This record gives sequence, C-alpha cells and structure tokens, in this order.
Amino acid sequence: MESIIAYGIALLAAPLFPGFILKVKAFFAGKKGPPLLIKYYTVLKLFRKGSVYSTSTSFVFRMGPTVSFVTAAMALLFVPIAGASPVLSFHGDVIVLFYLFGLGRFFTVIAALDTASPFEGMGAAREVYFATLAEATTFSILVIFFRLNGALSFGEFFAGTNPITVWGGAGALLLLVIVSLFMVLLTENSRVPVDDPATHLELTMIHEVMILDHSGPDLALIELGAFFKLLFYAAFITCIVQPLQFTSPWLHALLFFGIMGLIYVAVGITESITARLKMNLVPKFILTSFALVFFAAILTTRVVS
Amino acid sequence: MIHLTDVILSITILSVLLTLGSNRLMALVKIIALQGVLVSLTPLFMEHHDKLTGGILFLTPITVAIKGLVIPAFLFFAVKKASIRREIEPIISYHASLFAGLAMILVSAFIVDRLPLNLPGSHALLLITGITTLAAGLLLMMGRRKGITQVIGYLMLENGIYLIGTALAREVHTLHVLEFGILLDLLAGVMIMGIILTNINRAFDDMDTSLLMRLKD
Amino acid sequence: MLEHVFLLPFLIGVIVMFLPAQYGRAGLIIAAALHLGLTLMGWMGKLSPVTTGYFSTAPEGMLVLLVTSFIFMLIAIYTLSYLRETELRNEPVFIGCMLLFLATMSMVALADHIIVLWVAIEATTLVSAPLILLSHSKAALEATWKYVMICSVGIALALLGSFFIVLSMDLGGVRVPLTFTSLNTVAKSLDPVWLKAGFIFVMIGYGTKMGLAPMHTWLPDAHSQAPSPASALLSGVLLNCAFLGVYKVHTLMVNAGLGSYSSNVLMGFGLLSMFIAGVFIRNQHDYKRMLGYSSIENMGIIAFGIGVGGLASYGAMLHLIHHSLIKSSLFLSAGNIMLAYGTKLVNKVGKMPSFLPKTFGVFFAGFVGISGFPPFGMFLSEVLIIIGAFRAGHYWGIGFFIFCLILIFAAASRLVMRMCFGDTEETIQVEENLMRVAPSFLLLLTSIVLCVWMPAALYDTIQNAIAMIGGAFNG
Amino acid sequence: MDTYLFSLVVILVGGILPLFTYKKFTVMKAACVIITAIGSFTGLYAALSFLIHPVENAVISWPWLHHFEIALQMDAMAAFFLIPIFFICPLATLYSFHYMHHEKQSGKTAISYFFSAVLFVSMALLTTANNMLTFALAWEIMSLSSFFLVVFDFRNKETRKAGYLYFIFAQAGALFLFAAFAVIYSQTGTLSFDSISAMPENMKLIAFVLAFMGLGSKAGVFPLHIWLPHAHPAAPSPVSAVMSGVMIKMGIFGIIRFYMLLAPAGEIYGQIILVAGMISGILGVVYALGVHDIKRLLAYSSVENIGIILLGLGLGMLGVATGNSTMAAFGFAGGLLHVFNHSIFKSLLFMGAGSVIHKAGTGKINELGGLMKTMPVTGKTFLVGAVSISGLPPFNGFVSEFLIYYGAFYGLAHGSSFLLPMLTIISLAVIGGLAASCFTKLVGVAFLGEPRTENAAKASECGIAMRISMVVLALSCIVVGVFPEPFVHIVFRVVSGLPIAATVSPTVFIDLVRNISLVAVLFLGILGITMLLRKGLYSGKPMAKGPTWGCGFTQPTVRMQYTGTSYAMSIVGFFRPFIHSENVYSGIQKIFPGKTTYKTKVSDRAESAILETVVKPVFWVLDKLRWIQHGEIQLYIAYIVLAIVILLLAQ
Repeated sequence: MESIIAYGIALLAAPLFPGFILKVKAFFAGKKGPPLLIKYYTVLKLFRKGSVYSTSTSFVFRMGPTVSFVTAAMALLFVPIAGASPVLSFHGDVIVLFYLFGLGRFFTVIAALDTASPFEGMGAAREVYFATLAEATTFSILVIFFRLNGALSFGEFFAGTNPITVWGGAGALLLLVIVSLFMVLLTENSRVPVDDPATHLELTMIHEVMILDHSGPDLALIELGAFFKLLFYAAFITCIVQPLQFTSPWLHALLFFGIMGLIYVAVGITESITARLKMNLVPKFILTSFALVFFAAILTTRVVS
Repeated sequence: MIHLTDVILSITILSVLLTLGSNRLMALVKIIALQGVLVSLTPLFMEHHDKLTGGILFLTPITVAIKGLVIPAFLFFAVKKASIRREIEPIISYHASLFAGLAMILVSAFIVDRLPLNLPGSHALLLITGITTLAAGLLLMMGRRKGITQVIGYLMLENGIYLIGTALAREVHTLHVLEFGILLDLLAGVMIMGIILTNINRAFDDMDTSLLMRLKD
Repeated sequence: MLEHVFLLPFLIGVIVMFLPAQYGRAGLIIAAALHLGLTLMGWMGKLSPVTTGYFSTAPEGMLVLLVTSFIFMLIAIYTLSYLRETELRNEPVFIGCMLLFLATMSMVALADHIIVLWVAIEATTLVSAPLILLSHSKAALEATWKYVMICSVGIALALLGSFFIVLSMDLGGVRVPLTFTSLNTVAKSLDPVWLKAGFIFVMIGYGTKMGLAPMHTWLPDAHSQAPSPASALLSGVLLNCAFLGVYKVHTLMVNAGLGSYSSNVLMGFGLLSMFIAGVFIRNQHDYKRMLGYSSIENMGIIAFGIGVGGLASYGAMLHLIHHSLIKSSLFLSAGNIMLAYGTKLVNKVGKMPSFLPKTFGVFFAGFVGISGFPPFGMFLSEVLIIIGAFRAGHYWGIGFFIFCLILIFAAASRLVMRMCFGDTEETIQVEENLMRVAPSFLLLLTSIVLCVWMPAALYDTIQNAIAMIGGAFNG
Repeated sequence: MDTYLFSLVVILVGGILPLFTYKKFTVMKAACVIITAIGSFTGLYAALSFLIHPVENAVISWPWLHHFEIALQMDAMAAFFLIPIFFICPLATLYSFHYMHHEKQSGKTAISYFFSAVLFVSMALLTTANNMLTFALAWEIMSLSSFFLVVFDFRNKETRKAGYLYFIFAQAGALFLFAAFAVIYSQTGTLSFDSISAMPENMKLIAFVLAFMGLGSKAGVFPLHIWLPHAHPAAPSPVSAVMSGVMIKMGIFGIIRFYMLLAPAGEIYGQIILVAGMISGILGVVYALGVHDIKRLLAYSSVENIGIILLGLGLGMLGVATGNSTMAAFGFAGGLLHVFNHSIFKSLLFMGAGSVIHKAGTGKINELGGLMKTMPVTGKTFLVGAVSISGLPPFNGFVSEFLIYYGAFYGLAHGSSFLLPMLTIISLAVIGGLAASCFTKLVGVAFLGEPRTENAAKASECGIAMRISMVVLALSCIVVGVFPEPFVHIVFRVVSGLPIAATVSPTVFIDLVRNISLVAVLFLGILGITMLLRKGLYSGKPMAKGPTWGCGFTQPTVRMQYTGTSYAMSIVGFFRPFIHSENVYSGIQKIFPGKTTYKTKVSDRAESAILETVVKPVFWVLDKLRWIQHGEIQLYIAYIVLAIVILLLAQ
C-alpha cells in the first residue's frame, strides 16, 4: 500500500520538478520566471483542447504518445520511491525497465516518421542514434551494480545487506557512475548540452522536433511521459546518493524529494551555464559517460575481490 | 665379336650425334634408317644371345626390315610430299644440341657406372648408348619444330629403349616380348603419325608444329 | 571364353569399316549389346579367360570392364542419333574405330600380363586417334597430333618401366609368368631398386594416358576436339583403363613393401592434377575443355584417394565409377549443346532452360553430380576420401585437396551458370531429342541408383580390388 | 518416430505432386498447400508430443551401401528445431499460394514447390540425423535444394550472382564440415555420433573450429555471411522466409549439436562463439542500417540475430566450462528461444517485404512510403514483426534477449572471466538500440509518411493467403511475448540435457518468466485503459485534419521526406572503420543552385576484404600459371621428361 501511495505521489509530483529547472534558469537569466506549477497548467490546458491531425498520418501517429506515456509510467513502478519498496519488483526487472523505455522511444520515433516531415525525420534519426549510445552506458552501470550487489532488480540495488550507496565501500566508483548517470539523464531527457528544449530552430532540435505535429491531449501525454522519465532518472540518482535511512517514512520521503529537487536544480544550473553542444560532438559526450562507467566496471574487480 | 659390337655401338652413338647436328630432313631420314638397322642387329652380337634361338633369327630380319626400310621409306615419302628440305630455326640450336648430346653421353656413363648391376663390358657400353639415344630422342622432340623431326625423335626414343632392353635382358623371353612391343609401337604409331602429318601438311601447307599452337589454356 | 569380350567388337569393328554406314550403325548397337551381355556373363562367373597367362578376371579389371561396357552401350545409342545431325567424312571408319576402341579397352581391363597390358593401352591410343581426327578441322588435327605424340612418348616410357619390372624379377631370381597375378605373390623377392624405377616409368607412362598433371597436356585438347560421343568415351572410359595400369603397378609396389613410396607419388600427382585443373578451369572459354580439365581433376582425386589408401581407396574406386558415369553424361549433354548452338564457347551459350529444357536439366544435374552433391555418388566418394585422408594423417595434403575442390567448384559453377542461365544471341540450330537426352539421363540415374543401392557383387568386387593395396574400412 | 517419418513422406508427396499436375495451376498450388499443411501439422504433433512425453531410444536406422547406415534419432534438441521447421514451412507454402501468381510460369512454380518440399524434408532429416554421414547427406541436400530455390528467377543477373555466391559458400562450407567429420573419424574410427566425446581435447578444438567454419557460413556468422545479403533478396519471398527463418538456423543447430557431442572442457569454445556473436551482432545490424533494400536489410538483420543467438550459446558454453550453471542454463535457453523467435518474426518480416515488393514493385525503401494506409494488414503485421525483432517487450524477441541478459549478468559473478560477459551485455544493449533504429527506419520510411513514388502510391493489399500467413505469425509473436511460459519450459527441457544446467531449479526461470508475462499483461492493460481514457478526452472535441506542418516551408513535396539513407547516415558514419560507405555528392553551385544529387552506397567490408586479400592474390597466382598450357608440344614433352627426372632424383 505504501508503495502504491509513493508511486501515486511520484506520478503526481512529476510535473512539479521541471518547474524548478525553469526557475533556476530564470534566476540565472536574471528573470522572475514562470510559476512553479506551470507544467500542471500546460498539461491541463492541453487536455482540454482538441487536436489537428496531418493527412499524412496513420494510426501509428495516434498510438505514439499513448505508448510513450504508458512505458514511462510503468517504468516508475519498479523504482523504490522515497524508501518505499517498489510496486513491482523481481529479479531482472532492470532489463525490462530499460527495454520499456526502448519501446516508448520506438513508438515516438515512428510516430514522428509518420508525419512525412523532414524535420521530424531528422529529430527521429538523432534520437535513435544518441539513445543507442546512451544504452551502452546504462547497461554498463547495471554491470557495475550487479558486480557490487549481485542484484538485478531496482528494488534490491538499494536494499539488503550490501546496498548501493555512494556512502558505502565502493563510493569512489559510484561517483563515476553518478557523473555518467547524470550525463545519461541529460541525454535521455533531451536537456542542454545535448538538446535544447527551448530553442526555436527546428533544425537543431532532437526531441521537441519529433513532437511538432502532436497537439491537444496527445501532446499532454507526451509531456507527462517526459516528466516521468526525467523523474525516473532523477530518482535513480537520488537512490544512490541518499545518505541517511530514516525510520520514519515521511522524513525519509522528505529527504528523498529534497535531494531529487537538488538534482533538478543541478540540471537547471547545467542548462544555464553550459552551451548546447554541436550535433557532432554529442556522441563524444555520451561516449565520455560510457568511458567513465567502463572504467568503473573494470575497477570493480578490485572492489569485489 | 666383341669388337664388332663396339664398332656398331660407336657408329650408333655417332648417328645420334649426327641427328642432333643435322638440319636436312632427308639426311635425317637416312641416318635414322642406318641407326635402325644397326640397333636391330645388336642383339645378334651380344654374348648372352650366342645361342641363336629361332625367335631371334625370326625377329631380327623383320626388325631390320621395318626399322631400316619400311619406316624410313614412309618418312621419305612424307618429306618428299611436303616438299620441305630443312629444319629452320630449331628451338634448341644445333650447337647446343650437339653439346647436349655429348653431355648426355657423359651423364649416361656416370649413371651406368652407379647402377647396382654387374654388367659385362660390352653391356655397359650398350646401356650407355641406349640411354644416350633415348635422351637424344627426347631432346629432338623437345628441340625441333618440324613434325617430321619429332617423329624421328620418337624413333630414336624407341631405339634407345630397345638398346636398353637388350643391354639389361637376362632372360631370353624378356627380349622377345620387348621386341614385339616395340615393333607394334613403331609400325602403328609411326603410321598414324605419318597420316596425321600428311593431313597437317594438307591443312596448313607445312609441317611446322609452331602452327599447332591454337589449343591452349 | 571371356576373350570374346574384345575379340567380338574387334571383328565387328574391322568388318564395319568396309560396309556402308547404315550397317555400321546396326553393327555398333549389336556389338555394344553383345559386349554388355558377355560382360554380365563374365560377372556372373559363367565365362572366364582361356589364355590365363595373359588375361584374368582381376576385380579391378572387371569393375572397369563393367563400367566400360555399360557406358559404351549408352554412348552407342547416343551416337546413332548424333551421327544423323553431323557430317563426318568417313562414318564407317568412325564407327569401326569406336568398336576397335571398345575392343582395346576391354583388353586393357582383362589384361594380366605386363606386356599385354602395355600393348592394349598403346592400342587404345592408336585406335582412338582416328576418332578425333575425323572431324578434320585444323584444331582437331592439332589435337590428334598432340594426343598421339605425347601419349606415344608416355607409353614408350611405360614400356621401359615394364621392362624394369621384368628386370627386377630377373635380378630377384624369380621365375614366374609375367602376370600381375603371379608377380603379386612373389612381390617381396623382386629387386626393390629396379621395381621402384619401373614404377616411376610406368607411373609416368600410364599417368600420361590417365591425364595426371604435368603429363596431362594432351587431354583438354583431345577431349575438346573429338566428336562428343568420342569425348565421352575418352573421358569416361579410357582414363579408367589407364588408371588400371597405374593401379596394378601400385598394387605390386604395395605387395613388395614399397607402398609408402608409390602412395606418396600418387598423392603428389593427384594433388598437382587437381591444382592444374583448377588453374585452367577458371576463366575457361571452351566448355568441352572445361570438362576435360574436370576429368584431370577427377583423375587427380582418384590418384590421391588410392595413394591415401584405407577408407579413401574405397572412395577412390567409387569415384572412378561415378566419375565415368557422370562425366560421360556431361560430355553427351555438351554434344547436344554444341549441336544446338554450334559453338564450344561458354560465352555464346545461354538461356538453356527455354531453348533446351531437357538438356539443361541433365547437364545441370550432371554438374551438380560432378561437384559432389547428393544424391549423386561422388558425394560419398569425396567424403570418404577426405575422411580417409585425415585418418591417415595427411593433413596438409587434404587441406590442399579441399582448397582445390573449392577453387574448381567456384570456377566451374561460374561457367556452368553462365552457360545455363546467361543471355545469348545465338539461335538453336538443332533441336534436342529424346534419343540424345535419354542416354545421359540414364547415366546420371545409374549414379543415383548406385548411391542408394549397390549390388552386393559390385560391393564385393570393389572390396576385393582394394584389399590388394590394403584398403579396407576402418583402415 | 513413425508419425514423424509419415509426416516427412506426406510433405515429400506434396512436393512431388505438382510436378505432375502443373498444367492446372490453381489446383496444383492448392493441393500442395493442403498436403504440406497436413504433413507439417503431423510433424509438429510428433515433435511436440515428443517434447511433452519423451520416448527413450527413438532411433531408427537403415543400412546404406553395405557399410554405412542412415540413422535418425529424435531427441529433445531435434524436436525443438523441428518446431520452427514444421511451423514456418506450411505458412510459407500457404503464402506462396498468392505470391506465385504467374500462370505462365506454372512449370517453374511446380519445380520450386518440389525443391521446397525437398528443403523442408532435408532440414527435418538434418535435425534428427544420428551419424555424421546422415548429417552430411541431409546438409548437402538442404544446400542444393535451397540453391535451386534461390535461382528461381534466373533471368535476373543479380539473382544469378547471388545463386553463384550461395553455391560456392554452400559447397565450401560443406567441405569444411566434412573436414571436421574427418577429424572426428580419424580419432574415433567410426561415423557414429556415440563416441565423439572420447576424443582428445586438442583434436576436439580442431574439429569444432572446422565445423564452426562450415556451419557458420550457413548460419551467416559475420565474415562468412557474404552470400546471405545477396541470396535473400534474390530468392522469392516465401523462400527467403524459410531460408532466413529456418534454414540458417540449421547452422546454429549444427553448432549446438556438435558442441554437445564433443562435450569439450575448455573455455575457448565459449570465447570463440561469444566473439563471433558480438562481431556478427553489431556489424550485422550496422550493415542493416546502411542498406536500403528491404530484403537486403532483413538479410543483414539475420546476421545480427545469428549474432544474438551465438551470444546466448557462447555464454552457455562459457558457463559450462567455468561451472557457472546459471549462466550456462540461461545462455543456452536464451539462444535457443531466440532461434525459435527469430524464425517467427524474420519469416513474418520477409513475407511482409514480399508483399510490398509484390504490390509496389520495388524493395528500395527510399521509393516506398505510406503503405500503412494502402496495405493495412501487411503494415500492421510488419510493425509487430519490427517491434519483436528489436527485442522490445511485450513481444517475443524480448523474452529471449532477456534470458541471454540474465545469463550474462550471472556470468559477471564469476571472478576472473567477467570481461566477456560484460562485453556481451554491452553488445546486446548496443545491438538492441541499433536494431530499434534500423527497424524504425524500415517501418518509418517504407510504411509511414507519404508515398515517394507512383508505384508506392498505387500499391494495394495483398492476397488473402499471404495475409493469413502474416497474421498467424504476428499473433505468434504476441502470444510468445505475453505468455512465454510454455515456450521457455520447452527450451529448458532441451537445455536440461546438459549435466550442468540440470542443477538450475526450474522454479527460477518459471518465476522469472511469469514476471515478464505479468509485466506484459500489465503493459497491455494499462495501454488499453490509457487508450480508453484518451478516447474519452477526445470525445466531443474538434478533430481537424490538415497537412503536416512544414515549419514554415510553403511548398512541401513528398520528396522532402527524410529518406532511409539520411536517417541512418550518422549512425553508419559512427562505425566508419568497420563499414565502408561511398558518398557521391555533386555539390551546390551558383547562387541559385540547380539540380543536385547525393548518393551513398554501403559496400560490405567482409566481402571486399575477402575479395582483396584472398581471392585476388590467389587468382593472380593462378593467372600467372596459365602459361603452363601454352600450346607448344615441345614444352609438353619437356614436362614429361622433367617429371621423370624429378622422380628419379627424388627417389
């Protein structure tokens, strides 16, 4: 029950955090910025609207947003949010989890291609390219976790006798992991320096350009899916860095969401202080993250033995 | 008797050298006729065959007739019909052929010396002559362009084999068989070769084997 | 009296040369049928040679005789139809020589006496030369000339070799008839040095006739220039006869305890032949030459198999049979193709499935067979040779063997596919007919049947034949 | 066993019958389809009933040519591989009912039915072969019959080239296989399978490597795959479906069979297979991204999937060698299940490709587009196939990849040799990502958007027989993906033949698989609910239709759509050293540029490497040797003399 409540809270809170990013960015720009709850307003506004569909599209275009929303929502089922055990957990669930994201991406991409727009095709091509590289990093991280902890489940990573935490014996290693995980977060969620959601030039976009033709509730589903995904990665990092285990679930949750908020702030700071990378440098950026974890994975030999 | 054998063999070797050095086809035919007669007569003078059996007496005249008469005559007419007189541009030049002939004599002497056989003196010489003739025949076939010269080379090859056979024969039965075989070979083989040569001559207006180089690869 | 098996065709052959052509054709079929009948009776043991000092029913000989007889029968049928479409200058001579050819080859198969064997092999050259000569093209003349010259030289050397074997007998103080049967019993006491020398000369001599590289040079010329029935005989049957000569001497060497030497020589020649065939099949422009080179390859395989011994020698014997069947079939199909397109050039032949559907089927099936695919028997023989060679530890040899097989297959399949499926501007001059397709089809069918079911008599004969060189299963 | 043999006879009859009835085109096809279906279902029943109730000593043998034996044996492995054969083959035959529609080619069609039947039977015989000779025989017949099927359309030059390449690889592979048999025979002295494991270890390795070369060239392992991208596009689609779906798995079957028979001890076997798997997997899919012919792409994707299967098997072998039972069991199980899965979705995709080519007249994806609207059934089933082959849940491809992942993770636990399992995991992840990009490209460019050419616009849905086959296969993808338990059960029954794998408790994987099933059901459930909600949100709201927003561009044309080439270019470029792409760009000139072109062509590195480093030098040497036969008789006689002299001297 506790898990389901935590899951519900996470789902509900997901649109809140991107507001932090906007606030931070506005702060750096010396502006006041939109209200924190701006994303809720956007989603609700979109839900009330109708849609325009291109004559080029087929049912795939309509399915895309739904599938990406469902996969992102399902991924959160496996995450131990705020110390509560995950709603669903079994040995091997991490693999299922990342493949669910893959499924969501698959449909987003073909929905983009369905519009017959050259810009959306361009975005789709970039999306699959960078995601493939990021997947290598992600699975290398799983390798490290399995080596450290022997578990293959999101819940078990952070529980049991040998939890994965940056405060433990393998902390130095995990710092590398966190850095690269953060880079993956930026990549997977189309943040600066990989992608700039706020740009106004379609040619330079990745994720945003793919959803140009979506409107109304469909667009809302996409947005929600994106929030969930970002929350997922933030929660992932939070689980690793959470320093204390409080007995009180409320206190624990508070700390958890606090740290998560900080991660969002970090994203905001990154977005504010770095420039967007040139498109051909993005693979190098992702490969850097891969190199970090690969190095860390090799180092596990010493830690484990 | 022994003397006579040596004389015959010396003449045979001489004829071999002559064939290697000669460029006139008619002369070649004549030499080969002489060589044929000499070679056919050798068995009569070998000490192993002093018991002149009926077989020898019967076969020798035939051999002489074929080698000295029938085949040379056949070749004679072939040369005449083809109206070619001499071999031009041999693949292996006459001087080189002659030197090779001399070298062959040395090598065959060396080989005979090394063979694990105890041959009586004249037999050794016979063997040397035989090997030389055989090798010279092969050389002629390899080194000349005219078809007719190659046939002559083939005849010398057979002569050489015949001589080697005579030299090494321990038992009489061996020789008969050998002679029979060689005769058959020569008669039929040379006839066929002659027929083909005539045909070639008719088709190409020459008997030069350098014309016969279409079929390759 | 089993000697009838060569006397009869000889007689009929001589007679038909002087008769008008239509009698000759009848004579051809009758002689072929009689020959087959006599051969079968010989197989059933109802006939045996009278002149035992010269002829015998050695198992390998009987094997070759049966193959000869069977293939000749089918080729004779083909020839009837073939002659209707071609103009030979002297048909009676052609038919007569075919029969004489049959006679001499049968003689080779039965020969037991060293010199008789030699005489018979020499005679095959002489009677087969007119078969090639009769097309009377310049190329045919050239081919005949090379055939006769080179084979004569080879055979002359074989005579010398035979003589050395006799000498080894004399030096060894052995007094037995000059037959392989009796020599094999006393082989141990033959003088080894001269036996070896004899083997070398005989090997080179009969190897020339068998088409082993580097003495093979006449073979592609002769096989490509002869009229197709004659090519089929030359390739499918004559090569076996020459092989018989090599095999008999090899047997003698094995019995004399010099088997390892002769085996190595055979394997060397075998591999060299395969390689040379590979060199020339690639980019070959003339499909009959291609088939000729393929015969060289297959003779190489047989020589290699015999050289390896053991299981491989059984494979080699099977290969002999199946190669004869399939290669004659291929040459007969090639004859049809040549009649139809009027050319021997690979590049001018094409669109066979629509132009010559039946010939296409048989020709391609033949190619499949010669490449060693089931259900044709060469599959089994090649597998057995490979297995046998590994068993005997010839790793490098078999590696090279496999390399050559791949090379040849790649080269030949390119040509065959070009011929079958490529485009052509030629039109068909002579339509195919059943009489000319059925024999090649039957030959292939026989190969398939023998791969499914082999009569016990045949199996035993092969076993007996290879038993003499110590070949056996699990060897 | 009798049922099984009976089914083979029935299939064979179904193949022979058309040869006599080809004058009545439709009757012939219908009869062939029905008889093949009857035979196959009988066979399927036999295989399944064996798996459920195994019979001891299901052996049958006939003496052959006095000394040899044709021996068949049904065991779990054979029965498992029989399932795809008897499942895919009748569907392919059914598919061909409408695919082979030229009545003029009736005779040719009959012949192709005959060879198909021979192919099916030979594959079945291969799986049950119980000695080396039977194996070799079935192998060769399989190669030969499939060759004839490949050259069905022999008028086409490309087809002939493909057939030629395939023929060479088939024969060369067979010879390597025979060499492996020969090595085994040289040690055991028998052709039977029984005593193979008693060989010395070093000989086992030689035999295994030789067999792997032979079997791998059939399976399409990376540098030996060259024939595959030529042969599959050339063959008619039902044939490519069978070849890619089933036949190349026979190579995999051979590898497993020989591995189990050899029962070797070293880790090297697993290492070889793993490395081969990684190379095939990654490069296969990269090449698939680089090519833009639908069937060629699918062929390269087969190379990729063979790579995945090998990763599974390699883990299994490594697990056996290191005593890691979980890795062994899951590796083998994943590999085997992927064999089954791949046979389903690859056949499905080839059939979809076939109906596209059939109706749109081209297989170049850059000339297609928008087919989802005109060919809805083909499009939807193809989409299912594409998601499955990308290994995404809730479809079947995911289940097998999951098992392999699981095995690989357990391989990490083992101290020293964790590098290979780790690389396996990373490769699998990269392969998964690339496969997804590859198939989004295929689906997106060929089926979605606007048609790029007239032909593509005019395409219509294919015949009912073709649709039925595709729908059945698509449903199978979903069924296996959502309810994998029985299938995984079967796979583990096969794997339990390994002594080490038997130590893994069945509850472990049953639990796992149930969880996957749960996730799949949950996903479908949530998806359904969300779709209903979405419908609710849209009810009564304005739904406008209009052109795609062109970002301000006023005159969009269909030619502006992203093509497959541009879609894949950057990823292909990333793998530049391993993949060679030629770009031809005419450039932009003048202030108002005229027409300009950009072309890119990806050529196979393995193909060019083998051509450059092996074929050309060999041919160069061979060409140099051609002077040997240069027509001069004098030289010929010299050869004889030379031979004599050499032999005399060497004595």
